[in-house]
Amino acid sequence: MENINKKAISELAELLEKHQLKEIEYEMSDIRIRVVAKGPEVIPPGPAVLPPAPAPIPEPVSVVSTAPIATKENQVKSPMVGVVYLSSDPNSPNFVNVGDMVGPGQTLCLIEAMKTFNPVKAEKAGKIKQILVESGTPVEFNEPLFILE
Amino acid sequence: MENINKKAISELAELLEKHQLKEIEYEMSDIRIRVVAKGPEVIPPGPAVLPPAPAPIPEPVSVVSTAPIATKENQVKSPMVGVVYLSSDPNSPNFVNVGDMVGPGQTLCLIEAMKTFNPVKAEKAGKIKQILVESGTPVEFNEPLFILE
Amino acid sequence: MFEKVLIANRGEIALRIHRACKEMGIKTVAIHSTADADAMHVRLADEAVCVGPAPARDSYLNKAAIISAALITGADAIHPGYGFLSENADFAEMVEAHGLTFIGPTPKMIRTMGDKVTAKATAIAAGLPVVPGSDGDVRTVDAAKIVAEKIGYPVIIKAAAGGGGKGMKVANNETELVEAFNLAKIEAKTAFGNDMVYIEKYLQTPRHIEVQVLADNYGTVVCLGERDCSLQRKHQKVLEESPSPALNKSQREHIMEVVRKAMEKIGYSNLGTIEFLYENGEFYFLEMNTRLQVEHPITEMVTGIDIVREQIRVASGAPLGYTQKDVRIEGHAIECRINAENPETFIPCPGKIGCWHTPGGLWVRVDSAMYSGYRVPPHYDSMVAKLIVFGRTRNAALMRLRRALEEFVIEGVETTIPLHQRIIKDFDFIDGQYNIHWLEKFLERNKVKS
Amino acid sequence: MFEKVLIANRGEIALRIHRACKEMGIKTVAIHSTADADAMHVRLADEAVCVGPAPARDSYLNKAAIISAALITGADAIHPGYGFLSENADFAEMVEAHGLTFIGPTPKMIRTMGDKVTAKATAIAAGLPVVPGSDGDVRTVDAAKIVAEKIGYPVIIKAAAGGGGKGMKVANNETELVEAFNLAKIEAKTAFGNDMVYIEKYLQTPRHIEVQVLADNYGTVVCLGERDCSLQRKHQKVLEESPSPALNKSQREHIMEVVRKAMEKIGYSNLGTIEFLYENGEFYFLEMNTRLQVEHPITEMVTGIDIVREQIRVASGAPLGYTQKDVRIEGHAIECRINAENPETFIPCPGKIGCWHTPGGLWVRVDSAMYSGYRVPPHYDSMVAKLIVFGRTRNAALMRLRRALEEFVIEGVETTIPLHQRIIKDFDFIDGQYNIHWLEKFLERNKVKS
Repeated sequence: MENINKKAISELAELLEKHQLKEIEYEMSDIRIRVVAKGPEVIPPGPAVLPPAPAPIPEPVSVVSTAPIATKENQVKSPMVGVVYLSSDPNSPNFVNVGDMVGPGQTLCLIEAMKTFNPVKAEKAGKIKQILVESGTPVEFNEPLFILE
Repeated sequence: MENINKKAISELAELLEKHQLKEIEYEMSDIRIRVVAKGPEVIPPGPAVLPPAPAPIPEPVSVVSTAPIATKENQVKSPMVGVVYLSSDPNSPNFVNVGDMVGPGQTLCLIEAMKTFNPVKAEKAGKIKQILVESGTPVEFNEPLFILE
Repeated sequence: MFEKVLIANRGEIALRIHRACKEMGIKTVAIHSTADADAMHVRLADEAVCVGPAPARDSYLNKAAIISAALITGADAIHPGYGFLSENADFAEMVEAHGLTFIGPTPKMIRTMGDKVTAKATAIAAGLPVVPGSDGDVRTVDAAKIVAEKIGYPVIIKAAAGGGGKGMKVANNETELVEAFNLAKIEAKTAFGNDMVYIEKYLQTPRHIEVQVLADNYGTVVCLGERDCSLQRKHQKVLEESPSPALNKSQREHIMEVVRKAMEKIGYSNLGTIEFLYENGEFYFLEMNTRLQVEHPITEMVTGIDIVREQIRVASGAPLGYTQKDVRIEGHAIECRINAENPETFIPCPGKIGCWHTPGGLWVRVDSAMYSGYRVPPHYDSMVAKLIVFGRTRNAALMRLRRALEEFVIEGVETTIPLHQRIIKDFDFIDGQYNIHWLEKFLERNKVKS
Repeated sequence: MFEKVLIANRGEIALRIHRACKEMGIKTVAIHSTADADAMHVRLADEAVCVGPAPARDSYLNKAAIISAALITGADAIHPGYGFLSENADFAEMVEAHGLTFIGPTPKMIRTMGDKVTAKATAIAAGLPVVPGSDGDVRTVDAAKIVAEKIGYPVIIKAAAGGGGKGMKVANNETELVEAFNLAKIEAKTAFGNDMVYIEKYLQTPRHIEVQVLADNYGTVVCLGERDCSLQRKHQKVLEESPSPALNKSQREHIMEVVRKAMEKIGYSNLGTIEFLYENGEFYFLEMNTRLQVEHPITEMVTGIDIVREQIRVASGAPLGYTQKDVRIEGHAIECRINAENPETFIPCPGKIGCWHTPGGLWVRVDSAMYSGYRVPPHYDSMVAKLIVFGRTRNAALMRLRRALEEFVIEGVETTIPLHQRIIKDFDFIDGQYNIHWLEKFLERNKVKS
């Protein structure tokens, strides 16, 4: 076995403290490190012994990332299942483009569901930072459409 | 099995203390180490419902501990399945009694198995601290019979 | 045959339908609420679409969202499962209007059988035995008195649009009738927005026995035997068995033939269940469920017929390919509904499943969407598993059930496993001597004891 | 009937026997080594006795300790399962000498069938077809040459006391024969302490087809159809199915009747399996297993007979109560042996099971003693589960197997699930076109590809 990668653990531990996390699990092709903060024990109301078993299909592991995570408040999500359209028809310009400033009530896109077109409007003012969907593609309920800032 | 990589465990334990962690788990291609901080044991409230069956309850987690290990060395265990007899016949006195000093090779009891009587002898000198079985009762392999001190 | 089926349901039945589809080479689309993103039916399906927030009315009952999900995923057909939209004729019509197949009977049939009054009239016309009662709805107290006098007390007043015990009142004599009639009308109005009520003879210790039917689109109908679902608590079935310990072979064959002919007569297609009350050797039509039922597995075990597969097959237009004489009912099957509830108080206990270990071995079947670490959401019903056992005889099935319940381990939430263990130890149950009131009395008895 | 049965085994088969006992109202005694204190069979049994340390020779093969365990717990009978002491005639005799019942055939029958030479002679006398070969052992190279000339090359030389491929050599001509004969004698001497060898015609692409028999102590014998166990790797069965895709109805009925009559003739009692090689429409007796087999569940699924229950019942002196004409073979069953091994290299992978989630639903059976958090000990064999599916047709069973394998979740150890998934996708396998060499070639092909 190679030497313990102390630097990695220290870094993870620092990250743990810095980010006030409870645990970090770090896994790569041939290495996996998991550090857990000591913090006060939260007593679950369940049975005395909880099995260490993960779910049948492991959920995607949340990874500590340096990339700024979009906060949920900035996302505009689809209010329904349907097909999203960024413009009123293929020959028209998009309702909004990246960089546009939008105001409350302004139409951002349309969702076609059951042969009706439903406008999705901005709830508050902001600047379009990112458009997450392509025109004409299906979206599900709660699917992020835009990021505002 | 190869030697225990004590250095790795020590390093992990030091890191654990240094960073005030609760546990570190470290895994590589052919080795996986998990160290857990000793911390005060919080006893969770008992389960609301005890499973009706002898449940597949997860094994107790092995913890790296400096505490003296349970006194297994002092136990004399049954070398076979059978019925234990503390004396050679019901009218004779016991081979040994609590408080007796015994020497290596001294007969402590008999185990009857397949109609033969097999003496169980002391492996080393000591004092009989406790007799854990009653004469005439069945014992299984490895069942503690006496505690020496 | 369909290429892709959207499963408009959740939990174990969504998984059951998914399994049938996979075994037929059909792709599956799961729908789910935001609360069910981690659910087993979502994890296993080929595609999944979130159709709304946690409350069922906005997700699993959201017709437009579900049909949109089918359209955007290119599904050919929608299987509604049980509950939710499974008996919603408007939904079935919408599905068809969008060029998709609704896996169930026609919207018209759903509508006819969904209304108690038209259902009863249809049953009578088709030759099914019914409880003596009023001809349709009863509008006045005086009319009610005349009907009650004719059929004899006790009588029960029921809401025409009702279900689930709401708007139901029993009267043992004329004095009670007046109050019961008025109360029933008020409750019916409140619960269903419709104060139409009707009157029936009240059966005192009936069993609940239901007959499973399966029909193709070409007039071939088969009856797949009966299920005894008399063990109920607050009108919820708890444990079911097939065959019923109350029927002998000739009674069974008789009612199956009556039902089969009735279904032929009304032109029923796809899967359905005729529920009867059974007392003193007589069957009385209760209602028809125009959908797959929770307890269908016990029928699968005794007939060897994969009911969900057959349902999908006939919905796609395939002929049944066999007739009543090819159906063989053998052995005995019992199903226990295991709910995440306190087994004494029946208070639901949603929460995180700790260890989940199901019993295995010969003729033990578990239908469940649970897994270790899954969090049972509080928004939906509390059933976490169906444990189904088969045996060559009823006693063999009971012995197997006993050992299987002992092997079942569910940690983290309370379940009704201990209730089932108590029930199957009871001599009345062992002897098959029970009716629809038995379980409530059994629970009362056990409460007094403890 | 027995009051209490000691189960002299571990793992899934100990659990299988425990289940049969509990379903018959019989108490169970588990035995275990120190390594198995947490094993499922120990947890579920009514009583458990530790009989020795981890190595099997000191625990599960420790005759005296096991009999002592039966005596101190007051068991009436011992079920040996498969492997370990199940075909040890001395053990069976010891069990009987202590006034207990050995759940299996008589010690004499075990001894006769345990020796390849006497087994073959017995088979011939009973009318079972055998591979042409030497009359008993062959002592000199010259004698070997005469035999080989008579039956025709290729021939195979086998150790009389052997098994597991040791002491077996193939010769394609006289030159090869001389070397093969001498090598086989040396290997036989080394492996079994006995250099007696015999010679047989070497079949080139046979299938392994075995016939299940069940007999009571009063001369009634029934045949429960056949199992095709041709998918083997290093003489270990990997996947079995019943019926064999290679036989038609008349071939099946013919071999069943031949076997049934042979068992009647030799006075066989309890459970047994006659293994045949099958090539070009001919059966050749290979050996008889005088015990329950790993793959018995597929026979249970197609016959509807609980084999372990029947085995216990006849051992207790009960008559079978039915005859061959009552046995009905219907549908198709497949079993996958799931081992804790790397699915490419087959290196065993003992360790701690993380999540253990078994597939459920219609006609899916899992026989396993694993659970989440269990540590697979390194001392014993690597099989962690048997997945058995049933279908009305072979194709239905295959489709069900495919979806069940997809649902099976075993974390923490590598398993052969991916191997089974590859096998059942292969067109040869789907067509039923395989023999005892097929799997090794399939593995070789796949290795080359990757």
